[in-house]
Amino acid sequence: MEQYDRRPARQVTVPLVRRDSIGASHHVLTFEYDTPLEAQAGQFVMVRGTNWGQSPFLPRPMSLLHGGKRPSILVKVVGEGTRRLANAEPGDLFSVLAPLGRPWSPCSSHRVPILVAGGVGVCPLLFLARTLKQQGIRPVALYGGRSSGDLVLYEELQAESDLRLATEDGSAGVKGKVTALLDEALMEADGRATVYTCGPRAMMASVVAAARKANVPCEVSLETVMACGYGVCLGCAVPRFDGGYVYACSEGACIDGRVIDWKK
Amino acid sequence: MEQYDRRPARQVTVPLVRRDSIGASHHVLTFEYDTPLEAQAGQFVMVRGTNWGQSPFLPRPMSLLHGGKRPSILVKVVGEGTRRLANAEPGDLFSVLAPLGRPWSPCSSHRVPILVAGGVGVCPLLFLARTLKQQGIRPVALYGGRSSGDLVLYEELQAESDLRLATEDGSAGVKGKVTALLDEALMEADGRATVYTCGPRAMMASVVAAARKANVPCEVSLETVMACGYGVCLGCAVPRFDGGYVYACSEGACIDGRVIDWKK
Amino acid sequence: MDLQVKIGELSLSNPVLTASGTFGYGIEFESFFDISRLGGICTKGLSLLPRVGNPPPRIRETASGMLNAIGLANIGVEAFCKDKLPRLRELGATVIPNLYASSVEDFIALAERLDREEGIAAVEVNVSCPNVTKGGLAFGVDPVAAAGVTAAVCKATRFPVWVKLSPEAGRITDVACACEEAGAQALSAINTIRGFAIDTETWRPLLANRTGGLSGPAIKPIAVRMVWEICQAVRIPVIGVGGIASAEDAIEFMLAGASAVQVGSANFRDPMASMTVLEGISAYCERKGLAAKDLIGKVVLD
Amino acid sequence: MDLQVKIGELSLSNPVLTASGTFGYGIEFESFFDISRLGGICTKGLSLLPRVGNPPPRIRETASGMLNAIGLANIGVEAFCKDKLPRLRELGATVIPNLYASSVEDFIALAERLDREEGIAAVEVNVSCPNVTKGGLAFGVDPVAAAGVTAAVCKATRFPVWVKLSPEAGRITDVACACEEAGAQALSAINTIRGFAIDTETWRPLLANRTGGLSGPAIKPIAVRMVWEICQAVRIPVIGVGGIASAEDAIEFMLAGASAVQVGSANFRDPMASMTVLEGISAYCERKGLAAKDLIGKVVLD
Ligand SMILES: Cc1cc2nc3c(=O)[nH]c(=O)nc-3n(C[C@H](O)[C@H](O)[C@H](O)COP(=O)(O)OP(=O)(O)OC[C@H]3O[C@@H](n4cnc5c(N)ncnc54)[C@H](O)[C@@H]3O)c2cc1C
Ligand SMILES: Cc1cc2nc3c(=O)[nH]c(=O)nc-3n(C[C@H](O)[C@H](O)[C@H](O)COP(=O)(O)OP(=O)(O)OC[C@H]3O[C@@H](n4cnc5c(N)ncnc54)[C@H](O)[C@@H]3O)c2cc1C
Ligand SMILES: Cc1cc2nc3c(=O)[nH]c(=O)nc-3n(C[C@H](O)[C@H](O)[C@H](O)COP(=O)(O)O)c2cc1C
Ligand SMILES: Cc1cc2nc3c(=O)[nH]c(=O)nc-3n(C[C@H](O)[C@H](O)[C@H](O)COP(=O)(O)O)c2cc1C
Ligand code: FES
Ligand code: FES
Repeated sequence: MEQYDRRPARQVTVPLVRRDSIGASHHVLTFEYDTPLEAQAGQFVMVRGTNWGQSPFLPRPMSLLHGGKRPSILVKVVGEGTRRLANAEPGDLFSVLAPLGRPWSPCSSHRVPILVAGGVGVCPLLFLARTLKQQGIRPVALYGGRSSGDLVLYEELQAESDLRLATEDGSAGVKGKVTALLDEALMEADGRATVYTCGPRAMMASVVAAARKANVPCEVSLETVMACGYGVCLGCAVPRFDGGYVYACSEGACIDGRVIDWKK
Repeated sequence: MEQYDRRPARQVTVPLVRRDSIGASHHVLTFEYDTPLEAQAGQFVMVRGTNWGQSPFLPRPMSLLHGGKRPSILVKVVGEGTRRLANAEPGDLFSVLAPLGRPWSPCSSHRVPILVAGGVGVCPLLFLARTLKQQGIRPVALYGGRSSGDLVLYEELQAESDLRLATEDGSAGVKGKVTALLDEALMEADGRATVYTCGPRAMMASVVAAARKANVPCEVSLETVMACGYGVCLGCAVPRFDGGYVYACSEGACIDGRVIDWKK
Repeated sequence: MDLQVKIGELSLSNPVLTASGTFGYGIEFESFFDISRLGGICTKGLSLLPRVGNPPPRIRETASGMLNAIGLANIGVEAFCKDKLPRLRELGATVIPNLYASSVEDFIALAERLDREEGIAAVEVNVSCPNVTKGGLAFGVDPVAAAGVTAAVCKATRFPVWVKLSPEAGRITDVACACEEAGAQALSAINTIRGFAIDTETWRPLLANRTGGLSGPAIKPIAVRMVWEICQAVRIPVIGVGGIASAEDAIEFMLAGASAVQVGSANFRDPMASMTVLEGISAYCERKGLAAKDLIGKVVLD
Repeated sequence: MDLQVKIGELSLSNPVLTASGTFGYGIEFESFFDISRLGGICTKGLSLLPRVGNPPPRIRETASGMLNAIGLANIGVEAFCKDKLPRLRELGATVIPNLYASSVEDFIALAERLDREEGIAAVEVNVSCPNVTKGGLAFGVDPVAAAGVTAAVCKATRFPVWVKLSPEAGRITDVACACEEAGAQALSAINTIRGFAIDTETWRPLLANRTGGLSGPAIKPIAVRMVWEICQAVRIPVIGVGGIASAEDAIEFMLAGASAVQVGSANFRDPMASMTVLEGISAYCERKGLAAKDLIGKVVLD
């Protein structure tokens, strides 16, 4: 199962050193490590404020934008935990467990990486684009959202990729779903693509279906509720095509899209 | 029971506008009201951060240093709730229920008010000293603590009173307990004193006993655990001399010291 | 907005009540809001004679909740009828006296005394107080004893009888069914769950009574589960209580099957809590285009 | 620091264990700390055959706690013995397999299978899982059934048998006494308490299994109370579990009578949680000049 070189996760208490707020609901948080966090694209952290007291009880899973001395995450506010993260100030301390999960598989050199992002699903893909760039590969990136406001960090992604946007209201890029862009990109790649996708479940399901039709590999990054993030609570089960379950935190987050039962 | 003119308490959401930290463990918090808080010396607030989430569950009782447009409290950090109060930043919002409790009784004009404070028990007494000053009365104030660091806000109290200090380690004022100063002050007043006291239970018990011996009235401000602060949880019971209980939030906080069973 | 709900033959203007022991005798809230706006007020538990209650400390905060061992301190039924009820009537409140006794005879006497009064919507029989040495829990964990008290009170009063159930019965549905058969018009669930806390420095219990009842958001999932189970077992209305602090909490109980809810410990943290819940339910129903009663039992199980 | 405690004839290096279902098979923690430092490791519940567990969502956070309905997903006893136990032995861990079955026969088969292995300190019989349709709770709420399972397992193995009790028995002390008489060497208390949570937008249960077990700091006061009650009722050691997240929490259980404790959900929020608890107890004992066993049952009641 584990063909990649996984570094053991470390639990550290680190300060927030920067909060860059992009509108009210999106915030890039940057932490400062003593010894660099060696993480690979597609890996995530479990993060919890040391001042959260007894509630929220659990840490929150967040994809890494990059590792290093100052790793960062992008937080979208959807509930109490993300609200607390968004309200944090530089200097506040956080427990961070990282790096976690299976990273993206490498893209073989004779294939074009196509990155398909929906909303905050952009995070692990931005990390991937940065990694590919270091390898001298410039991926195609497709990024969709309801409107232009959802396309956070698109400039950062653009710097690393041939980026194409889609919005449902047409406020940026083509009007429609990001999956429409995918058919075109797959055509261009002419059977020599590898697709990487992260976003809403329905979007990922279509992406996996399109990749299957084009007969190219497709990895997805799973999002589920998680209690532990490191394989012991068994809470992050995702239905598998054969009736069993995969565990998103340990067998994922990044996993072959065909393994998942997308109808469940 | 209620001979004083009590304003109904109001529940408001107000911002913190100032936090003055006196060392690591004492913090004066000032809130900003739209319409002034009409409070009397000896009254208190129940205060809770709107961002505390589900835990700590309850608000915390805190004596008012004064009312008005910008009422303030002094918080000593002893646990989770006071720690959160101490970490608050200007702009943070708080639910405040005030004014609560029975204030100090007025001091009759032919008596000398003697204020006996221990530790953060100084708060309701500082408010009292300020009120007396407005009435042209300069009280005697006795203020004790373990060491000089415990005597927070003593300059403020000094401005309004003839202040005498006592510390157990002798680092400020006379060496010993504040109750030693009381005998002297009672002697000076020659039977025409009214004593007001707030501090640790053992201290208040001695003060009440000394006042009784000198045959002068003595009011105490009760400190107990409180859930509601306005008379409905019945959690703040304090044993009464006759076997029943008084409720610190509604029959106190300020109450005739002889009503309390100090042996319990 | 149609917020009306029915508890047996009794019609309440809305499903938001306040829980016994967390709202005093109701009059304490006069200066905070118009208490006639509440669906109903369950009073502090009343006994035949006044009770001073347990020695302090009586309360202790815990993670997302609190322990209490008040010991049913109350002014007694006589003082309630004389000093509180007339004012509650004047204010137009919907009053549900909560009754506590340590024997069936005393329960009967209490019910008979209240039966002589006007302006009472129902009585709530507390067979589930964990903080008294006699009665209380003993009735609530035994279906036969609970039914006995229920039948006796029903006979002693013309008012509808609600029974407040204990979460500590091994099978709460057995007690629920027994009370239904004995004539209860509605069931309130749940009372607090006994807990214990010890000071690790002094090694002493943090409550003088040693154990106390746990309430607050901490117990909400347990309370919702029990309400759901009871609703499947009985046909009479169930009133949900346990950890309600927001409209969403209340709606969760109603979806699970509760016909109404009681706001308890949340009143301590905010005297306006019950109004916040009421306004939230009203806004929710408006947004969804629903009447409050359309929520009852509508959890989707597939 | 003398941290040693005895659970029957078994001596543990210290009183801090990890709770079943919250520590995997132990090996997952190898990279976090030296797992031989733990007083013991209760494994994820093992069944005769592997189980895939319940459909998702399986977990949900609640106020100061969480609901889970994992459904005893596990690799089965055979794979445990083959793939996990040898490594646990190598690492020097004190291993307590946690057993789940839906019939007495299967419990016996499980115990017999483990009896063929070395490196097992005790077995913990789970008669209290709330998230499976058969077995689980049915055994745990009935003293006779619980005693039956206990006696059968005791007969099938040479290892000490611990029984993990359910908080949902009406009288947990009755079940405790029945298990003691049937031969249990120790009792673990408590398992999770069933709760229910509903999404107020979709009206669906938040867990696919509908109900789930509540754990975490929210339930700590209830767990301490039950441990205290059980300790008064039995003479065998009791192992406290429920909401422990700090050394103070653990000490509270020990003062209430627990001879050892298990750290559960707190492992999820911090894989080092059990070590933090252990180091805290050690520091506390050092400061007080006490051995860990001196804390057991020392709550001051007067
Ligand atoms: C591997 C992984 C990587 C993630 N990366 C990011 C990221 O980079 N940026 C980001 O903003 N979010 C990310 N998420 C989602 C994020 O973890 C959740 O939004 C967060 O946990 C919600 O916490 P809350 O307390 O604010 O919301 P809650 O109050 O717990 O819930 C609010 C809503 O969010 C849903 N929700 C809760 N937890 C999750 C979850 N784990 N996944 C999906 N939905 C959830 C709930 O069902 C509910 O509808 C990631 C999740 C996973 C599993
Ligand atoms: C009428 C009144 C006025 C008060 N005025 C002030 C004030 O002006 N400044 C100030 O710093 N404090 C004041 N207090 C005390 C303050 O309310 C408590 O220190 C605070 O509630 C503790 O909260 P916590 O969460 O930090 O501590 P917790 O974690 O709840 O407890 C920490 C320790 O403090 C004790 N404690 C908890 N609540 C109280 C309480 N209400 N009274 C006494 N001890 C308690 C606990 O038993 C425990 O030992 C006042 C209390 C009352 C009743
Ligand atoms: C301080 C306090 C006193 C209570 N007194 C009573 C009582 O007298 N009679 C009763 O039936 N329930 C009493 N209860 C239980 C509540 O009515 C309610 O059932 C319980 O607290 C759970 O609801 P909550 O979590 O919303 O508080 C009391 C609860 C508290 C916290
Ligand atoms: C996700 C999860 C899985 C659990 N699985 C088991 C199990 O397999 N067997 C068992 O006896 N207890 C199981 N438990 C119960 C715990 O061992 C423990 O008794 C309970 O969670 C209370 O402790 P806590 O509050 O510290 O978590 C599980 C608990 C959780 C949260
Ligand atoms: S999140 Fe705990 S096992 Fe995956
Ligand atoms: S604090 Fe609630 S009655 Fe006094």
